[in-house]
Amino acid sequence: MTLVRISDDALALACGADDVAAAFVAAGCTVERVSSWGMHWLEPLVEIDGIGYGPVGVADVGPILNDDAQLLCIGRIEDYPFIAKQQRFTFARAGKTRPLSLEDYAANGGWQGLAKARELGSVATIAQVTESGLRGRGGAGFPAGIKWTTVANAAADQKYVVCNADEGDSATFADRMVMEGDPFMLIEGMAIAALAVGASRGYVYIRSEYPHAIAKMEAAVRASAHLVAPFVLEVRVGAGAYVCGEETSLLNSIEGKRGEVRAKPPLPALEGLFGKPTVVNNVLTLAAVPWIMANGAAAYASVGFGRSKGTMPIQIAGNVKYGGLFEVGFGVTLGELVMTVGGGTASGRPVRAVQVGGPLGAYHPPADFHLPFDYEAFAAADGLIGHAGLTVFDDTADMSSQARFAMNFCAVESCGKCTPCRIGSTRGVELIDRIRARAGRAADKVETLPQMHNALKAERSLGDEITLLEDLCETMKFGSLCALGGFTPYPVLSALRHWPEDFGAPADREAAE
Amino acid sequence: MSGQTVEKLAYMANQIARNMTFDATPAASIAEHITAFWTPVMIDMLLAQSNAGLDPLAAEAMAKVAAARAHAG
Amino acid sequence: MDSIQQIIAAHAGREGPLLPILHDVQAEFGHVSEDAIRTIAAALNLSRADVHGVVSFYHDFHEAPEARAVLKLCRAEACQARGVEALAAGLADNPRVKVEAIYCLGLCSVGPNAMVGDKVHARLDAAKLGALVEALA
Amino acid sequence: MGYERQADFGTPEVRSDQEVTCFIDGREVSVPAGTTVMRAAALTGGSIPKLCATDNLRQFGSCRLCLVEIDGMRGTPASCTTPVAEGMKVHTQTPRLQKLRKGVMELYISDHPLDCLTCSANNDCELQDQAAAVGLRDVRFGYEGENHLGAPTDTSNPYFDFDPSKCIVCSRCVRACDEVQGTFALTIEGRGFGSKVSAGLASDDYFSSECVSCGACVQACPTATLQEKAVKEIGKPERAVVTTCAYCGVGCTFRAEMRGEQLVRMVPWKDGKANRGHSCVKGRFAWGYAQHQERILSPMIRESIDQPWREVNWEEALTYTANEINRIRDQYGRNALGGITSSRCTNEETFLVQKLIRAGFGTNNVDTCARVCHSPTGYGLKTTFGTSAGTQDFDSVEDSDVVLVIGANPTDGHPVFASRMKRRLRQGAKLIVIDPRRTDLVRSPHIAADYHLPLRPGTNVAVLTALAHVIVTEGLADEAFIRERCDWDEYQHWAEFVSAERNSPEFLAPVTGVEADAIRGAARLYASGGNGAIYYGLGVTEHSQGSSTVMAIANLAMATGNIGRRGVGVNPLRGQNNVQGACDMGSFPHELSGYRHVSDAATRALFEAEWGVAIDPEPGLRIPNMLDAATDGTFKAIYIQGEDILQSDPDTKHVAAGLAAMECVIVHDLFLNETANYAHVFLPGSTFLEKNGTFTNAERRIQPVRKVMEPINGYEDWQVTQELARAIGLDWNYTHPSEIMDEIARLTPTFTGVNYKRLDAEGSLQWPVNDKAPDGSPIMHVDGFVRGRGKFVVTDYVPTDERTGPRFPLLLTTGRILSQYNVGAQTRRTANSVWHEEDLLEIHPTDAENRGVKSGDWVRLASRSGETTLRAHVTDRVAPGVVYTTFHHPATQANVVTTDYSDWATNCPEYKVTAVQITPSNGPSDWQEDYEAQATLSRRIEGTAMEPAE
Repeated sequence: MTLVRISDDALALACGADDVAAAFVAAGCTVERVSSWGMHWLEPLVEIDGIGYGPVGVADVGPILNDDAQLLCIGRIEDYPFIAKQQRFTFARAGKTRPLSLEDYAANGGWQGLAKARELGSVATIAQVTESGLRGRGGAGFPAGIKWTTVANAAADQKYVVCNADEGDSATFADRMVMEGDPFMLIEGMAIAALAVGASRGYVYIRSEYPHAIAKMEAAVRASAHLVAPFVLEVRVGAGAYVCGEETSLLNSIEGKRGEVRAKPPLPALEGLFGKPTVVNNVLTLAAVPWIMANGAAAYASVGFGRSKGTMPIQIAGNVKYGGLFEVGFGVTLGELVMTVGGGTASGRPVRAVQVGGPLGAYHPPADFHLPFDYEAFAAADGLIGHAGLTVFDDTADMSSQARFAMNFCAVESCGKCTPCRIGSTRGVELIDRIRARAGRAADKVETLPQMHNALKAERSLGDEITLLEDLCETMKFGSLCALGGFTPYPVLSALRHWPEDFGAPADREAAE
Repeated sequence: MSGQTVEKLAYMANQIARNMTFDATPAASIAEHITAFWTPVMIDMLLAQSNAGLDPLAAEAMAKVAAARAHAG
Repeated sequence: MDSIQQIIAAHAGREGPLLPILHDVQAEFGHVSEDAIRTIAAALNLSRADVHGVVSFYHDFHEAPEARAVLKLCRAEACQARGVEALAAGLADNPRVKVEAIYCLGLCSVGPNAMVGDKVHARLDAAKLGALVEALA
Repeated sequence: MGYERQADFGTPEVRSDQEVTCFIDGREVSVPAGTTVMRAAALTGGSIPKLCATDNLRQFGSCRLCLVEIDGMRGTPASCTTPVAEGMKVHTQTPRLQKLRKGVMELYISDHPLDCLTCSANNDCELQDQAAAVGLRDVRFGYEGENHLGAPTDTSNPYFDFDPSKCIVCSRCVRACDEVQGTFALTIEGRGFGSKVSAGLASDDYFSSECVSCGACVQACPTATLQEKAVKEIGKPERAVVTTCAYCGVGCTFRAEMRGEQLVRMVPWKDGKANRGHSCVKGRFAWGYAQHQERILSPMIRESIDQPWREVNWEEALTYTANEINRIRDQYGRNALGGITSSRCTNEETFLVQKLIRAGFGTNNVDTCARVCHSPTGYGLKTTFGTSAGTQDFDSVEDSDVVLVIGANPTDGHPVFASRMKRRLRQGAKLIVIDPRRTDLVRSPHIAADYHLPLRPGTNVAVLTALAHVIVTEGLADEAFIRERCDWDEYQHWAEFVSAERNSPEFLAPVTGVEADAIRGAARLYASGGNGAIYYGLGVTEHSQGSSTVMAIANLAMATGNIGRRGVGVNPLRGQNNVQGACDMGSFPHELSGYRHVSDAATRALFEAEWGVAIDPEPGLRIPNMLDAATDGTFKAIYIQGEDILQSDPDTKHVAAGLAAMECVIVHDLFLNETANYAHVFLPGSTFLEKNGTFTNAERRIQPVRKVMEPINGYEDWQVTQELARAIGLDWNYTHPSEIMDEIARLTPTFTGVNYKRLDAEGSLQWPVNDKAPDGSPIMHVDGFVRGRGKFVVTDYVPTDERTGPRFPLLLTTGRILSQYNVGAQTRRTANSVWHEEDLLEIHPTDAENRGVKSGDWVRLASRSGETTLRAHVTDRVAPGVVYTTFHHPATQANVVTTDYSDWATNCPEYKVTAVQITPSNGPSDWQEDYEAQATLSRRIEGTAMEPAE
């Protein structure tokens, strides 16, 4: 009987994988539902004896079984360039194992890291993580080992490990793929962290937009409880708040409070969940830990670029030909990712902009394609890597519209605690709307009142409005309490800087001045 | 003074006695308490009534009060 | 109200049980009513202001019931890059379906995407989206 | 004092042994480690702009005005959330910061009304101040963006309005409600730009919400969003006087903010050591009675109580009164005279009244209303510890690990202290509540008692003995402490007694109604949970075993070593503002000031030398004895200052009979109270706002009462007493209350170091203040008990004679409610009545069901003493078999029902246990109707509208 492997990850399902799987079963095949390889343009991807076909529709089942589907066949998946070019540490099992099979996980290197950590003990485990150079994959890039050390050294009757799985950035799906494809790896990573810092309980906070990840993680937590005991793990579900991806807001949410951001200090490492010392790490950070423990810090640190060690699962999305997950050591250039790996735009039109790092990341023009994928290099170019998601736009994109979207997103998702974000984002939307209308602003009803003696009565030019937008961005960037308000200026200012013509400048601006 | 008030004073004395039963020297303590908190008129009224209905311990205490007053007086 | 008490009881002993309870109440009743808030507040020893503050903070919880079927259409950047705005603009008004904006389903390489209940749909075009809406109405 | 806001250091004071030195704009400053940059800057005299920070709330970091630059640190951290570090160099004013702050302010003002000049907070608004501070001149966004300017004002609270159009969403109100008050009535609703302050549910307004109107939110508000209605009506205050609240025994310090002679608002004073800047609905808002139209401003007299009152001038009133006193003394002897001092009045006034009685009337027939509330505290704590007072200051609760509350309902009775206690409980301290009712402290948002022992009323001693049984028999007693500090033989005698099987929780369970396991658990927790502090109230004292209960409490504290340091102790929560002081001042018939018995010749000699008269060495009559003697015909005249014994004392009919039998009843009060129905002389009193003096609160804290306005009746109460003394021939010449305090200090060893100069300088002093304790005594019995060795007293459980039976099967217990106060004389004359218009009878659903009673129904409440009618409130806060009511309203007169049973040692009435029956009723009882008719008749004043037409 033919063994057919098809992913059951949400993306494959959204592309019709269940129907395809049913068709293979109907045709008498044995179907194994495995994790996704991460080649999304090929989903549903069907693997038979190592050979891949995709994207497969129900109608293609017969031809594939009859060996009559050459157009869909990509040959041996392992050898396919998109896969072959990657350095898969975290996603080493992607496409190969059944997500909820403890058997598959154990047979493919699972639990070795935890066993090693148990053998080494807390201090040596933290030392391994520190030496690996692993930095937080959530966006801030803070060294994981230092955070763990702080928690380990804090005296408390209770400590927690919290996994931030509130992956809300557009163009990011690596967390989702880990949770849906290799959930035991995340659990193992958390168990190692718990062992290292002395935590007895852990939470995985998953956004409610990820029902499949929630279901898989809950099943995996139940299935592996005996393997990670006495560590106790629980899944918590978000409730539609992007800001809960901010760690302190996330902690409030688990506690059952409004997801408002907490001022720091105190750091969550010292006063985190329920006021106790807490490790808060992103999915990819924790998922990298089993590999590091199993293969050694040095093996991990030998890959990478500058201070950015190890691999980064990069997510390529938007208007791109070959979208998907591409895990590689830091240092690969943006241009290579977009043009070579991603194959340029799906529409076939020229690339106009690539947003790196989600809704709080900057828009980069092709002129930035030389930038190596590295925290510091992107920071130097007024950008950020964030969670390593790339959204590719073709030349039909209106960058002032994207700037408006960034402000509006901030307005929609602001927790409302700090003033620059709460009021600034709404004012930003209004301001960009006026700029997009290419109008200056005449004094309004209030300003023209005779009793408003200090208000400017003259019209404010487009240039004045753009200056105000820049000032607003500065207020938000340096004044906001967290990254939501603080980083929204990145997409806005980068759009304004690289595509001034979309904002009616420079020509209009000069004319106005 | 009406009989009702003597009755009340006797009730008070009995109540004090009941609450001080477990004192190391109950009668003396009760006598001391009554001397400290009652007016002479109240004490005299109660002492003047021979069948006021005092419990034995209260009666013993009142006897001590009377003795002390006689001694002082 | 018995059912709300049962939901609360099912989460007894959990740390920070409010969100899990609210999720279950929202799922069971389609909204979190003021009566439900009072009951939950009393059970968890919170003030009703506490609970109202939380319910009103999260987009997933609603204090009033929604009669229409809901389709959540992703309007985030990756779907924008793949043309969702044109799709949204072209979506006919349907009084029986509420089209809500959602920001990212994590299917960013195969957009435009939408979610109905827990079911996700990718590679939408006008025809597919129209069919989805029609199926709900 | 002029009007300016109290200094605000932005973030709370930090306690730390470590000092950190940093540089703020080049100025060196050393502060405790953990102090924020903002506070450090404020301490150097600088002011960093801020809106969301205020020093009685934890730092929040939301307004983003307080950004600073710090050498070596990236970005612009918020100074309110950044702790100082050694050597840190902070710059608070740079061009970059200036621009950022202006940018933030520009955003604020883009969504804020611009009508500052017609705003009630004009010139008293932090937003206005900060806009000025950052130099905002132009709002470049314009004023037509999305905004909240149309949001309607919530005027539902009687004392303050909520105008959300002016709200800057700083959350200070929400945080104050949570952190300071502990009610959690407010929240932020929604999120982002839509964030707004909400009182409870979307459908709630402030009045319908869980808000208890403490005013913390109003005080916290930096704008006019939450604003006192009085400020809106009258305008901004122009001067302020710091004084002490005249409601409960917490003794909150307030700043009375005035415009001319008009009181605009009372604002809690942050430096007040009792309240630390907090307040409750009474002290904060319920001061309108002071100007109430029913206040009597002219003296009045009448020959008999069936006549209408006749207004006379002060001279005629005092002459008439003096003649009557002299006549009665001549006719019936000095012991036919007496007086009652008031826990409502100042120490100085109280001292003068008892001096008038002892030195002028020539009798020790002086008592005080503490007779009916805390006299057992005086007896019990003096017997066991040696001092008639609580052992701790309020701050002490911050160090408590286990709080045991018995017979007290602090969230209603002592709300400001309750808030401090609740704060400690939220930090993790454990709580044991012993109370027949499920009070709010047992369970309310974020507070839950670890043990609630819902005992049957009247069984306090049994429960306490059972607790002691567990402590002793399970080896939890602190033997080292007992051996060092107490009399070991007495302890052993006591330990043997409590260890007896008949005192075990199991044996006593049928008596107390409390499960044995709960008693055992509570005993173990109190004995071994760390610092254990006991707080108690009238649920302890107002019993036939009140004094035994106080001593049983003292025994527990001594047995567990919970005495003599912070966080522990035995703490009576005093009902009225100056109960402690009235007792201290020698108001009891057997004691001179400082609790010295009149039989002590040395003490008498001191007073006799100072006063130039002989003092009777025998005790005088207590209030109930006075009334007995009056009915008996041997007690004829009484001077009652600031008390309404007809309404407040038990067995109303008996009180009325006693008063009616007297020939001269002199009432010195603000209003024609119920007692005045039986009075012959009415002397108008002055409010606490109109006089100088001192009050002493439940923590023995002597605090200044300062004259805020001139007495509208013409005289401060001490002046009236002095004039009366002069009229009967005494040569008194006090020109200021400070001279009275000097006399008190001369005559009272525990007050030696007290004088007005020090009180003004230090704010308050806790007695004893003398050579041994020159700075006062926050904690008592630190190095040893005042009496020498702590005395264990065997407290046998002697059941009350008040028994339920077929005629009266239920037990009535009485108490108070947050919004009303005592007999309601003040609070009923304020808008507080909107929260509690009438006394209600709480009854358990089962008992109600059996009687066919529903919430809102009229019911007849009857005991062997009398009956009244009131409306029922069906609730499971009370246990089956127990009913509860308040005694705030004369229309109900709950004391018609209470009995003449009283504490065996002090005659404190047994208010808390009355056997009653409840039956459905159609309306007022005969007694109520008769009383109402009699009261109407008695209140007539010749030539005024108060005289009925017929």
